Amino acid sequence: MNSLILSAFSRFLFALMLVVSLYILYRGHNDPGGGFVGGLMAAAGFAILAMADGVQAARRMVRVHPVALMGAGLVLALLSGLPGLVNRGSFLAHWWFHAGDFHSGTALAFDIGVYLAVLGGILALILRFYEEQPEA
Amino acid sequence: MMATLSSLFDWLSTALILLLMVPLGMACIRMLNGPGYADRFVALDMLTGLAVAIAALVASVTLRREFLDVAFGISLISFVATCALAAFLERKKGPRG
Amino acid sequence: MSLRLLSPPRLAGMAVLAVVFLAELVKSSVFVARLAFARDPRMRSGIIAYPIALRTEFGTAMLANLITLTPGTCSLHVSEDRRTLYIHALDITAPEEIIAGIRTAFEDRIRRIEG
Amino acid sequence: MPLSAILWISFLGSALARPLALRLGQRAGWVLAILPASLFGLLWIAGSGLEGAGAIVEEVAWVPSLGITLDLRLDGFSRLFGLMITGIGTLVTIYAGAYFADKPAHKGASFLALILLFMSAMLGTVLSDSLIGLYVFWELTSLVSFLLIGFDSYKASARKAALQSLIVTAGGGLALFAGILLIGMELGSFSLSNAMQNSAALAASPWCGTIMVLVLLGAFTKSAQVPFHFWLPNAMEAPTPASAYLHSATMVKLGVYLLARFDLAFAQVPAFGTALIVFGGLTVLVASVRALSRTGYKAVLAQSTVSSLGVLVLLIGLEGPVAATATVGFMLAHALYKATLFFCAGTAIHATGRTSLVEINGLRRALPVTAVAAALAAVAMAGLPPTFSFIAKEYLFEAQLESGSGWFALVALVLGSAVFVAIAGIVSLRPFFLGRSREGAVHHGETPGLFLGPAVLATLGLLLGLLPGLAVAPLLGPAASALVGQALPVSPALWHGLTPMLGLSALAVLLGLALYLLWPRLLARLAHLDWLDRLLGDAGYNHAFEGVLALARRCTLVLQNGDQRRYTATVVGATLLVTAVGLVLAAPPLAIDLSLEGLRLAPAVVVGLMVAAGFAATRMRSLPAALVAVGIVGFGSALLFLLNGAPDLAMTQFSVEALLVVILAALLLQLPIRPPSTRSAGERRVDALLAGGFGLVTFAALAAMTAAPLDLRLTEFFAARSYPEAFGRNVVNVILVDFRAIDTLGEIAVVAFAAMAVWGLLARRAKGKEPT
Amino acid sequence: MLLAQAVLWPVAIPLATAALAACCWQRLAAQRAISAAGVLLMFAATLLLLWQVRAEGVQAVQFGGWAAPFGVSFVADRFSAAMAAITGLMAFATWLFGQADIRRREERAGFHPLFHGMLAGVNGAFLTGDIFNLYVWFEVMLITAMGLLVIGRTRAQLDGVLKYAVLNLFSTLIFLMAVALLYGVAGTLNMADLAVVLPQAGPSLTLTISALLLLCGFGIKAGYFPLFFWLPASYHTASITVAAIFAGLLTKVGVYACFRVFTLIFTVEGSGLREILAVMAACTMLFGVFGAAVQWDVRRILSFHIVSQIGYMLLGLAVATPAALAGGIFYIIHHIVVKANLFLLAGAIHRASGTFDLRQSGGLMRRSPLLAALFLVPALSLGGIPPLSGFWAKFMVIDASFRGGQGWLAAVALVTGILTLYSMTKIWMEAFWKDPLMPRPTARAVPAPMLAAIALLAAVTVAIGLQAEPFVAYAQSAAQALVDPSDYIAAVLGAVPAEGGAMAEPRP
Amino acid sequence: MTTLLLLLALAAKFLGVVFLFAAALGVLRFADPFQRMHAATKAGTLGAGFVILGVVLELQRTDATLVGLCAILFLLLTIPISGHLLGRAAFVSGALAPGLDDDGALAAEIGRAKKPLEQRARRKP
Amino acid sequence: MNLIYALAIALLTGCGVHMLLSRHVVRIILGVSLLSAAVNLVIFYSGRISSTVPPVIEPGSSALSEAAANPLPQALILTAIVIGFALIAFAAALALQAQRSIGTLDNAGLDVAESLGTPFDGPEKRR
Repeated sequence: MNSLILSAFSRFLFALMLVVSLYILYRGHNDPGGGFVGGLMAAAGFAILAMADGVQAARRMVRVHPVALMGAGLVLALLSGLPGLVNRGSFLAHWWFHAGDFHSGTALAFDIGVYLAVLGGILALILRFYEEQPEA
Repeated sequence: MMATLSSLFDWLSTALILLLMVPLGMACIRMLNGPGYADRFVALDMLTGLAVAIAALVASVTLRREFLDVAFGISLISFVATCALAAFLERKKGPRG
Repeated sequence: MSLRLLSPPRLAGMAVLAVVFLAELVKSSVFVARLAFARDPRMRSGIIAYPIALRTEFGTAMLANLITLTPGTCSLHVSEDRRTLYIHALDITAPEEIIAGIRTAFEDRIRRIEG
Repeated sequence: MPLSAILWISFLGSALARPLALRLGQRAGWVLAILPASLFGLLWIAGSGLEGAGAIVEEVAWVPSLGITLDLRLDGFSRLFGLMITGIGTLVTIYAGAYFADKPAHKGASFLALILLFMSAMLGTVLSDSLIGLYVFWELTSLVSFLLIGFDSYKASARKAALQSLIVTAGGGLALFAGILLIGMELGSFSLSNAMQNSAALAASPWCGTIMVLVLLGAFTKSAQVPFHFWLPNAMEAPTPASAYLHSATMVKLGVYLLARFDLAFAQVPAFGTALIVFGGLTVLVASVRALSRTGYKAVLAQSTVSSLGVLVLLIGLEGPVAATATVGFMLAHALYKATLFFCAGTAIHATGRTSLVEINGLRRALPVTAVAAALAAVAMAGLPPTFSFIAKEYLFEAQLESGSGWFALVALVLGSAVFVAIAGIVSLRPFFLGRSREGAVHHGETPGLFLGPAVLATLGLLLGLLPGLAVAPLLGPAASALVGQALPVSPALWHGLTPMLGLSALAVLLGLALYLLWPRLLARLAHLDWLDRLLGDAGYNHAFEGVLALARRCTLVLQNGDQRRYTATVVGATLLVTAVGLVLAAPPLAIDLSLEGLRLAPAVVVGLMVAAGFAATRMRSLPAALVAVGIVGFGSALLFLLNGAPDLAMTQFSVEALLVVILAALLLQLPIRPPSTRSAGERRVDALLAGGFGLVTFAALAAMTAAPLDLRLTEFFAARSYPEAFGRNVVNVILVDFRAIDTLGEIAVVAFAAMAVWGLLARRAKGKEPT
Repeated sequence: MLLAQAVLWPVAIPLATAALAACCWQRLAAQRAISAAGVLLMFAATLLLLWQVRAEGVQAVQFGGWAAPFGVSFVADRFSAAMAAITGLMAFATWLFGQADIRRREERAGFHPLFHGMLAGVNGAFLTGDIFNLYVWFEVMLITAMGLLVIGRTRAQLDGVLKYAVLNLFSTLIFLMAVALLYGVAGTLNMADLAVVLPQAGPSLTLTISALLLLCGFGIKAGYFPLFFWLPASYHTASITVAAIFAGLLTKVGVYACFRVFTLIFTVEGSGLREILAVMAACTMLFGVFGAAVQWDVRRILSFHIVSQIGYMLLGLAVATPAALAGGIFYIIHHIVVKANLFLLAGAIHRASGTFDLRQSGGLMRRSPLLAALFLVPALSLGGIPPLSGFWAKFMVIDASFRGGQGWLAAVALVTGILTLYSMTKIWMEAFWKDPLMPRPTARAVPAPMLAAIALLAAVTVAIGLQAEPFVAYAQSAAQALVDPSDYIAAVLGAVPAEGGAMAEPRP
Repeated sequence: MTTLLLLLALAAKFLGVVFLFAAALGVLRFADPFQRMHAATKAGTLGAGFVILGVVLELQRTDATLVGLCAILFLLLTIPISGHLLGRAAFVSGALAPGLDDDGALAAEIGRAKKPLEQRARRKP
Repeated sequence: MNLIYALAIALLTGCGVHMLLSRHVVRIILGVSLLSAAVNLVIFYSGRISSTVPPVIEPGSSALSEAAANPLPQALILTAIVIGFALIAFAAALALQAQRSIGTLDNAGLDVAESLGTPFDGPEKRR
């Protein structure tokens, strides 16, 4: 779609969605959201980019191979279970870091893994589906 | 006074949600009846606004912010679907291509 | 969207634009709503070619968006050379008025922001 | 020497046979014959101390958890069998070595290895006391005979015969297997000797009849009794040494062996004996007729083997100790002469390259030793003195007369004997002594390897007849004793005086002579009787076989017909059927909770819209329209989540719905979007019915579910622990990343793998510009 | 840690392998190395688990340290440990075979990550103790299986996998629905907990429907009659390495799930399930072998045989005595090895004769006698010829059905046996004995890794056959544990300090 | 003050619902997809915006306000673009437009299919 | 209310199955998506639909209020939604590739796989 109006806004929307997706990812543990929705949101950002400026443009924005991205996400999610295995003797027993009312820990790493895997996965899907279309 | 008022507001919000079911139904009729794909897609796009409104109203009924977050999410992501549908409509040439 | 756009006069211009835009939006919605509730919602609509005087791509897109949210108009397409904006108008009894309205309400203001 | 050692030697020897034979080349037959010969010696020594019904027993554990042993047992009967197997095995090995001398080395080597394996398997069968062990070796013989029959695998007829023999014998083996399992179940052990001693318990079992039928099936198929008599003659497709071994000595006699063993176990079941007499007699008659209507050398011999087997089965069915003696006697006699005749036939065919008796004439000069052996064997086959066969035949008639089991058996035996006489003439006089050999008809002369076997066996037949007491009594006595389970005095002699048996013998000989003289005319007459061949041949088997295959084809054609809709409809229908039947059988209480209590209008409207959209989706032909309708359903469920306190779900559902639209729109972009329906009106009705049924099941399940309150232990735990222990306020998310994080791990794995699969699937092929 | 978490590794290792392989998406050499390491490690891990279970009984771990009904548990009793170990063996054998069979194009399409993903899914399904988690692993298995099925992207594969997808998606959906119904009645998802709770809940319409839907859902996965259509429609299109591991493992996961659910959560006894299972088993055996008898493509014959053999395993469940279950378990183990090996052999036959179509192949007896000898082992084992593994499997199952008073089932099993033997001899006669109609240019020598993999599995078959005792005893004790799952339940619900006590205090 | 705010909130919500109602009515009653699109985008956006505004006023919490305003912003940002995209797509795909009098030479610029897609798809391939 | 939910879910399941029984792959995919939406609702229903309060612990409190909706089914549905999405996306890719390489998506024309080495030729035509 060579729509000037869309492509003028696509970068902006993309950046916005990426930021929002990170926000949703981060606060997922306490509010609705989380890695999955965050990943979807980010992927949607890429989808907009792909539809506005073509698949190659979106592809260039990722820099990493989308499959490798989701591989990394899976690895991260798996790794996040290891500290618990070492410390607590139980896989995926999360390890926490506390600062007053602020809690963070491997659960967040796990969620980031989810985020990356979903982002990579959906991205791969969208790139493939929109790749070979006859141009308008 | 505040209590009755707030319960009244609650009730009103519920009623408003119910009221929103009417436009929802109308949009659905348009979606199911067509007649053209463009009509269906326009109506589907209309649902975004409705969903946002319903989410917001649910937030006001339950007095929970979480639902507002949903409205926020919907407003952003449903745009992609509309884009895709428009792209479909625009690029689809004939029965095959 | 460069930092250049964030100088104080421009920000002021943008604020004015936003207010005008919101007002137009309300007007437009009321207009559509009235039509929707009208007994006979049939009307003559058509597409108007609007000559653009803006230079930047972002400005043009902004204009197009603003037009879409204003009474009875919706931008459909910007020509390849970015000189013409095609607008769908709900009611085309007076296309010149529409063009003039857009020019004064939005385009001039955007041009000012563009600098 | 433990019995297991004998088996070990045998199997190891046969395993080594092929490489050894390849290295030895021409002499392979002679060298490898050492194995069976030494086994013969070992068995002779091992059993020499046996007296009466005594036995050597060796316990070998195998699978104690299932109560299965590999116990071995050597008594007179199995010793006789073992000696026959190894003795004839020795000669067959030597003969085979010579027979394959001019063929490619690897063929001969493979054949020798198979023959030795075959021998080992048979040895195992007769030495087993465990019924399971017996079955194991039994099937092994079927299998090796399959390989032997199909040895010349380039011939379609050989393959067909091999398959036929395998189907029949292994199929019968499965029946036997079932019988054995039932015996094990009823008697609590798989021991053969235990079964033989517990005939009363067996007879009292409700499964007795079934067991009997199954055992009979197993034995009859192996021993080619009517109605399974057809496979054995076809099995002569095997190279001649194998035929000699297969037919004469042993493998087919395993069925007889089994019946003889079970004769004691079924001692208290009169139907057993009757069945044996009837089927044995029928087999004799059928095989006799068929033997006279063949012209192929081996074919005639094969049919006569079937006939002999019928005689043996009949004998086992007869009552009385003489029958036992007759059985073992005839078995030995038959083995001796039939192997000889097969060797001779093989040599003759090998020499002339012809197979029809009509075409083979006057080989006396070309193959002198063979001719003499054939003559001796023929005399034995005709049951004339002074051969051992004569003694056997006397016993045979005596057994018949003693048991007094009616005219049928008598007629069958006399007719059978008469045909033996005729065939003896046909297979030895005509080819070797009558007529004149055509010039250059003999390609290969006889070599020591080729004539040693027949010569030894024929001589043995004569020797044992002349000096019966020398070797026969110590061999046959224990064998017969073992059969009846008590010591039995056996004193065979050539001359018993003028007895009714002698009269019957004379009658049979006269009849046989007449048949022999009439044979050419008879042959011409019988050759025209197609129906007879069809009736008595393997047409029945072929029909059954083709019938089963046709049934299989039809079933497969109906079931697996390539139509996706049919598959899905069947699966859905089956699910419904299973559910319906299960509900009827289980008959659970019908506590149903259906109420409009707590009605909220907004969700109700949403739900109504969803259903409307669902119905619309099923009716829409156009795919984008259906996509929109399905989109409404997804959207509606998101709204439902929204209205029922599930913000996370609503958000996810909305997002997923949007992305689904993105992907499906891309899909639709590249497809025809208004495909014509290929469902017929009838199919639509069926589909509607299935869909309705499925909906009904769902409804029933849901309606009954809420009748009882939900146990909220898990929810309460999560509610209480989420914040204090997992530091998250959003309980759903805490469940996802902490309480049930492994689910989420699996879930993202699914997404990742789906994406990977799609990435590979939709990659462009070799266009170069694709960034991989 | 290594030992205490023995249940974890058979799933975690392949999953990590798949993830790492995905990270190196564009570097095939790295993927190969990772894959090799992953296979070996996983095999070792499954053997470790087997050893551990034999030594110390049922092993259970709780993910996240949350006590049993609240968190998700992985449990390995003797049955599941054996299944995991056999998965390890299969992975190793097919990997070995794949060294000579997998093409670069397939590797580029993601063979390695998908392969390990499937292994993770299979092992996860074997080891999980939570019914919803079982659903998740089923899905991992399904998606990777579909990905592997179309890895060559041929037209036949696309067609086959479409059918595969539709029926299996239906299967997972009704499975999920059944899980939901179970939760709605019992309020718990942990299988051990369900085993405790359900008897107290008493019978209800929902529970019965849930059980029946589970049966059908697993039945589709396992290929029961009349739910098997996807299997003969798709398996023969897959590349041989993939088809072999599918044939060995995937349907067995469905069978395993049936065994687990219908011994632990539901009982076959008295709920009408026995009759249904018995009829299903009989029809599965018969119609499967019917299909096999008429086909000409080696892979299709073998595919139909999978169905047929599933019937025997189901028979074990239908009779449901300890002996019958032991027979079923033994059968599963035997069949995985044998059927995978037969598929590998089909690949070797294809390599050596250039075709899968029996009508066109031939002459392999002369060209490759070693292959012929290797073929005989699994083929005869499948036909139940003693003393190979299949004989014991059939022995146990048929004996148990006689003793369980289901003589007619035994009869069907025996008749099926003849037809099984027939279709195996058909392959033997057409591919090995017969002379080929014409020499095919595509025929090549069979590479060593292929033969090595085949020989390995054949050796296992022979070993099980000749030394059946340890296997039989193991199957019997595994079956005993199925009949009396108190150890299983105790290991899941009782072994962990009550309600995640270790978790109560956050670490400083 | 609070009561006033609450009443204001109520008014805003009500107004929003009315706008949404009008939008849906427009989508239902207007003659062609372009006109319907006007209703959907304008009245829909405004309606949703007013409702959010009302809820923000009602909840009176900073985080809620922030989120609500963001949501309104997103709506204002995305809905015109989607309206534009849908309108243009409808035009290009040749959607039936009985209410459209004059195509203002747009067809010459981007082309317009002779028949709407649903009819083109109907033809047998 | 239970009646309405149960009825609606049952009807949706029926619609899903009906579409699943179609011969056209895309319609089957849509059917799967319909059916999985219905199954998700079954899960939701099995957790008892009774509350509108989201299962989020409010600031200041450390435990979820009694009135909140049951979080467990929600977590399960989340997993199920995602898995369903992945599977449907894969199925769509399959359909796309099948269209590209076989040229049809109607199962009446899809029999490439089962015609391999089929024993049924000549008079015994399939179907």
